Amino acid sequence: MAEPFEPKIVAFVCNWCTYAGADLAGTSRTKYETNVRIIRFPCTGRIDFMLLIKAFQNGADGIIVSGCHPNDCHYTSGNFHARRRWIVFKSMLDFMGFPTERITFSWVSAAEGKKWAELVNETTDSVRALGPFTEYKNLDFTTFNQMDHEAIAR
Amino acid sequence: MQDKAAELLKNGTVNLLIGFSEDLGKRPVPCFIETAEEANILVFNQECKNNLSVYLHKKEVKDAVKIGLVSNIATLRSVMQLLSENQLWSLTITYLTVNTAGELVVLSSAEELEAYVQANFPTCRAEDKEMLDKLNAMTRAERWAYWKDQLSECVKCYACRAVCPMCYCTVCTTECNQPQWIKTSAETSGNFEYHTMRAMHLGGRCINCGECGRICPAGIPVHLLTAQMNLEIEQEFGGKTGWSLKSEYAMNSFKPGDKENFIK
Amino acid sequence: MARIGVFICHCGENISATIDVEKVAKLAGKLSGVAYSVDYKYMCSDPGQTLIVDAIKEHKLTGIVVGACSPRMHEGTFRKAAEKAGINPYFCEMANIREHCSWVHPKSDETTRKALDIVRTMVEKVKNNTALFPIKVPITKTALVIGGGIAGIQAALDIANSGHQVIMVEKTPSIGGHMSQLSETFPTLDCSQCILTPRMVEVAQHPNITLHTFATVESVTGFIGNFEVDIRLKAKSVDFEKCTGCGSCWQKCPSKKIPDEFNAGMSFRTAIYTPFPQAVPNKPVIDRANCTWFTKGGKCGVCAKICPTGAIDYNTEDTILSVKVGSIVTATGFDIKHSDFFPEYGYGKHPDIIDGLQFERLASASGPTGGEIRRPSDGKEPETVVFLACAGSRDKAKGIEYCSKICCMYTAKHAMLYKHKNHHGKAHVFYMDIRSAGKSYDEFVRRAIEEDDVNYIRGRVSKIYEKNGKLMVVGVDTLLGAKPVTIEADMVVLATAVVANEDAESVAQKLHISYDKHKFFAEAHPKLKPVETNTAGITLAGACQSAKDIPETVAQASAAAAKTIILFSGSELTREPVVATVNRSAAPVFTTCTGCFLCQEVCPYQAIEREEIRDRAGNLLMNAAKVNAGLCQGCGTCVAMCRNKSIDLQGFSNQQMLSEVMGLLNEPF
Amino acid sequence: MELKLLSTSDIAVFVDGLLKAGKVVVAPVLKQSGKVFFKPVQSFAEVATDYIQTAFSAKEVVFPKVEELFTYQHNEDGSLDIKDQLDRIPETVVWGLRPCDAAGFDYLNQFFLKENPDVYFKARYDKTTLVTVSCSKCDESCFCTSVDSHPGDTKGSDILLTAMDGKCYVEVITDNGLALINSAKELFTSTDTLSKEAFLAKPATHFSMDEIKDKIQYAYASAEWKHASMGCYSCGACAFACPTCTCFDIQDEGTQDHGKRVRCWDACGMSQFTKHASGHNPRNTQTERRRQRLMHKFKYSVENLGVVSCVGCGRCIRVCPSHLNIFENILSVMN
Repeated sequence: MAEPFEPKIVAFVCNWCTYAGADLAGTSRTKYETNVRIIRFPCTGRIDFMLLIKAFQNGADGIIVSGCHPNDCHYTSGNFHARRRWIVFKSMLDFMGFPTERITFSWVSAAEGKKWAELVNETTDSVRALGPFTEYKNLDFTTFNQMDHEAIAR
Repeated sequence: MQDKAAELLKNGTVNLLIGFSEDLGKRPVPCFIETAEEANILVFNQECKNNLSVYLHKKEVKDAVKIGLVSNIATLRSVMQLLSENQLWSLTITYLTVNTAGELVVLSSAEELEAYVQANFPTCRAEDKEMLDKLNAMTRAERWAYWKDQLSECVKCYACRAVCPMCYCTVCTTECNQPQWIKTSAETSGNFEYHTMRAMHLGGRCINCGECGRICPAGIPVHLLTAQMNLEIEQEFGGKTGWSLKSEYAMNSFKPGDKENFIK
Repeated sequence: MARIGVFICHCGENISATIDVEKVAKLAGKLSGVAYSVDYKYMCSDPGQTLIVDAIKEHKLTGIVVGACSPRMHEGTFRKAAEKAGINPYFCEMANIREHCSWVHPKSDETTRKALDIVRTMVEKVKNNTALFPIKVPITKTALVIGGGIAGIQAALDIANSGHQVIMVEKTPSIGGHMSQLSETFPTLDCSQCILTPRMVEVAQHPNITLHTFATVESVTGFIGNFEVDIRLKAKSVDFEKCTGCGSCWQKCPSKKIPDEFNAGMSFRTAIYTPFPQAVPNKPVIDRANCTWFTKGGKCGVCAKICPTGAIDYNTEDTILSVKVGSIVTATGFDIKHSDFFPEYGYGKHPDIIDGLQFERLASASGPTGGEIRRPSDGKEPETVVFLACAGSRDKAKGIEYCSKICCMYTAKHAMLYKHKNHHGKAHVFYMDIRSAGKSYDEFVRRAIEEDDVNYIRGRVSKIYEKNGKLMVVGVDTLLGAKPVTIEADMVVLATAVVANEDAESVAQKLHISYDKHKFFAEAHPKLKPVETNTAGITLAGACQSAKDIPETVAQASAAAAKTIILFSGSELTREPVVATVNRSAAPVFTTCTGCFLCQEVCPYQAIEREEIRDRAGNLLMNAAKVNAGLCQGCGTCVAMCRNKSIDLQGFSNQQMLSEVMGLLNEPF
Repeated sequence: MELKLLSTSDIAVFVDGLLKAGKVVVAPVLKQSGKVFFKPVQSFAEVATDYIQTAFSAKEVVFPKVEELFTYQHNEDGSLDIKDQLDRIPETVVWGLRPCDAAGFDYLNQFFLKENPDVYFKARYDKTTLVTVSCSKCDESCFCTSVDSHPGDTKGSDILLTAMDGKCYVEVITDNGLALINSAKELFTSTDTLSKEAFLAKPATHFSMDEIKDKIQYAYASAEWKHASMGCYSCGACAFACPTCTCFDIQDEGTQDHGKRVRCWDACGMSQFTKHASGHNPRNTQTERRRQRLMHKFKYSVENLGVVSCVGCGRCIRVCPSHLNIFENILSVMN
């Protein structure tokens, strides 16, 4: 039997809340799935939607985007701008037929180490159930050019 | 229109007039007129679909300073949006358009322009709406297949960017190579990346002229992406693009009560 | 070519217990660009840091990645070590393999693999790091204090006493604020003016304080250390150089029926006036809206005729004074809700239903009754007085949901003052809860109840109406089983809500500071930055931020002064270089910024400015955004907003963040 | 050259036979956008027949829009693997291209192989057979007769089909073509008469190459270039649709450790094409860029390779967002 699929999950988090929340999960020794890799940003407002696309393009199966709860932003409003960006980005991807359930948006505060651990576990479970994100990878032809690829794919 | 154009060129109100003439096959071609004598080549009809405002970013046009712009309503609406984005500050523009009654209208100030555009504000074109409804009625997998098929034909000629009046960046993110955001090659994943970025950058700014879709050499309806985004944004946050001289950009503002039912 | 050093910490056993640190160090050493890789028991210890310093020197490392704990823990430590070894500290990054890996996962190959992934990601980042240098901003060591109440006075004196210049702006003709109107103060019942006026005089005489009364802030530009402020000096119509403050003018002024603001409308003043006898400066101004000379077009002129020094000048006009300051203390105070939310209480309709501030004036020795409690309608001593706490506050339905904080205490004080002055009178207090947290506060309220026999009724009042010359106060006593209570009163005092000043919004907009939905100014952080605003260099003091009593106000004012003095303690302001920058290049490109300025809106700190790029002849070539490094706090929201990546964030640049993503997902082998 | 006959009903048999034999057949396919593209097909049923011109040329078969040149992989022991996949290129038949496109292949052949042969192009070109179909229809954008060609031209083709009078005439031009025919000998009968002129489309002739070759020498300094280019948006649509445009860009995609080197189309009309790293751009205005494109087609390629690199397919006119017209431009700058 093949090994069970272990998804690659990239977490884009803000420094002040979710990163600190994940630190707290660590100091509290809260165990969670190993599939997540964290990338630290100063603020969710800094997270460019292009980075999410790049992550999927480079093999991510799932993405977590997380920052401070509304009104808790270290910079007052970065998370509000981010939220609006995500609303639009998500509906854009939906319109293009992109499986947006592979992106989990969340607020995790610096005090919510437990929530962080649960978030990672839930996301890992759901992405594991979705399976590897082959739709996107299949966009790229694996051989030398598109026509050959289409021809060989027959 | 020919007479008015000649008059404006003669009395110095306008140094350069951008309008339409016809080629040998009677197709409308953008033309650039500097003297009153040339004004007789001007035409304006239903086929004059080009959004000529895109030429306002051209260096040769900027050098002329006083510009006459033959405009359809989409052109005027894009100028509104451009003004709200602090562009065109070096130009003095006189707009020549034809209203629904078929009369020539000359607009010579931003305020006149605003009043005219608001009074004649276009709605989403029926054929676009129909396509959007069709796409939205599909299952997501069908939409994925649809766009995958369409985008596989993209050759990244960037004609959609070139004809867009809102794509006025001197260096587009697609041309950034440190870091390389968008793949240069026209692989489908890179095309997906490019078109997502384009739509995200135009959402809330696009004025739905539909030029990008009309001119795509591969026939990809790229204008539907921005049209859909605009609908979403308008529904979710309100505001209309190209409506006001003041910037009302949905993506640089927020309301504390914006929806967050998708956030865990 | 990058030569990166990787240092993997065991953290005793905290990391090595679940992660094969030797393996991580070994594999990290094979990554492209990594010139040296090692593991060690405690990297943060002295020997550990020495190991790093030596390795940087020996292997000529250009950057380091320390695989250890959270950067929130030891980033500073290792950056210092890097600096000590002679490389720019910003070439040090931390890979968090403890909090984010060893502590949350079991010992396994997978955990080790994850640790390597984390290290590799940071190696990719550090390859793209650039040398950053602390940002130095010059400072104008003069503070502006807006508002001359007790908050402004305290802040101004503290700053001035530290040796720095202070400019104080007060919109009324005298400093003193609400505190000067108060009779006695809780919980000590000492006379408000007795403790305040010496401070007012000190302000006026302080060599480091320049006082502008009858003046408002017109506009504020610039940024921390470098504000430029236009102050509108309203036309006083009196030359203060000549005026001796003799008082002849206001004694003879024929316009005598102007409600006196200082006495909360319970007496009258003249058109040329000083607000109160102890005013600072004690020189009059003409209230042009009520002066016959101005309203009737040059008729009257009595004051000019009578002035012995010829100080009256009807032709003076508002002038604008431009000043440069390094910091601004906002101490603009508060107002009380004058028109009550409860029409059923009859405030404003019946002269004997008054607010707390009016009662202060009645109880004050300098007030309209000389300190005797007499009711406004007929000047009689009221036999029964009902005090209503929470007249408007804590009532979401009526619009003010917050607690005005000072009412419980001043209502107790009012009841006491009344009882002290009218020993046979009866004082009743309707209240919702008694909030008397504070040093000696609860004791004070207990004294009112127990020693001064004030009748406290827990319940709200439904209406007040007049019957047979009495004010019928209909309420309920919730402690007696919600029994209806009706009290026949001679006077009713409403503790109306503390609200923001009417012009608070416009002041906030001039200062570019944010405010809450009640128009109180917003602090930068509710817990950790209660004095600062989001605009660096602007601090808050007193009730302009939220309802406060005097001790709290004074404490915050001193804190605001301390923040200012800290800023002024060096010749330059040094800031973390994690700020956004807009790219610039040589002509003819100049920058890729298109000058759409859509980024300006997203900046919470107004740090994005417009720059005009001109040729040598002065012709405008283009407009471009420019980030003021003095204001930018480095959130990067503008960076994600910028369509063509013209803005980038130092320390979290596009190149760095994308490299992290690529490094994370592209395993080399 | 041989002339054969193929019954129209056997066309499908022939194509499906090629497919069955394992060849890749690239043919015009009508897509949902309403445009016709060259695509690998699985049966003749997919092939579009009623169209004047495909959206893009067939040059993609030998000069793909994105072509992986090689992949690279850094190994743990420090060694480096570089692999190309030229040996995996399949035998390909391009079916149904127009004579102008075939003429384009003739130019591509000269361009890529005349000196310093391009191995990637050669590998593909050697495995490609071109089956061309003469045109019975044209539109106002077609101008092949102005550039020394015509709707029944055999230049560049291996086989030219002319389907008229219920029969399909097969002109076998090259050995390559003959080999293809021989794979299904039984379908073809011999014939020796073909008079297709009456059947062929008659596109308008706007100028002659002799005229051009003479006058283009003086065109560089013409003030008309500015007029000819003012409307140009500087997109690459014309170049990407063109059967003879060969500008390309080489990019490395991936990380330092592994990835691939790709060649992808570029266009001399794009504003960044000649931009130097310093920011200086020798062709700084669209006037200079459009002049370069047109002069290259009509003058420089004649000087360098002896052939005009415009085949009169008219695609650039059809796709141009502002309807710039190459032959009108050429006429204006020459006069």
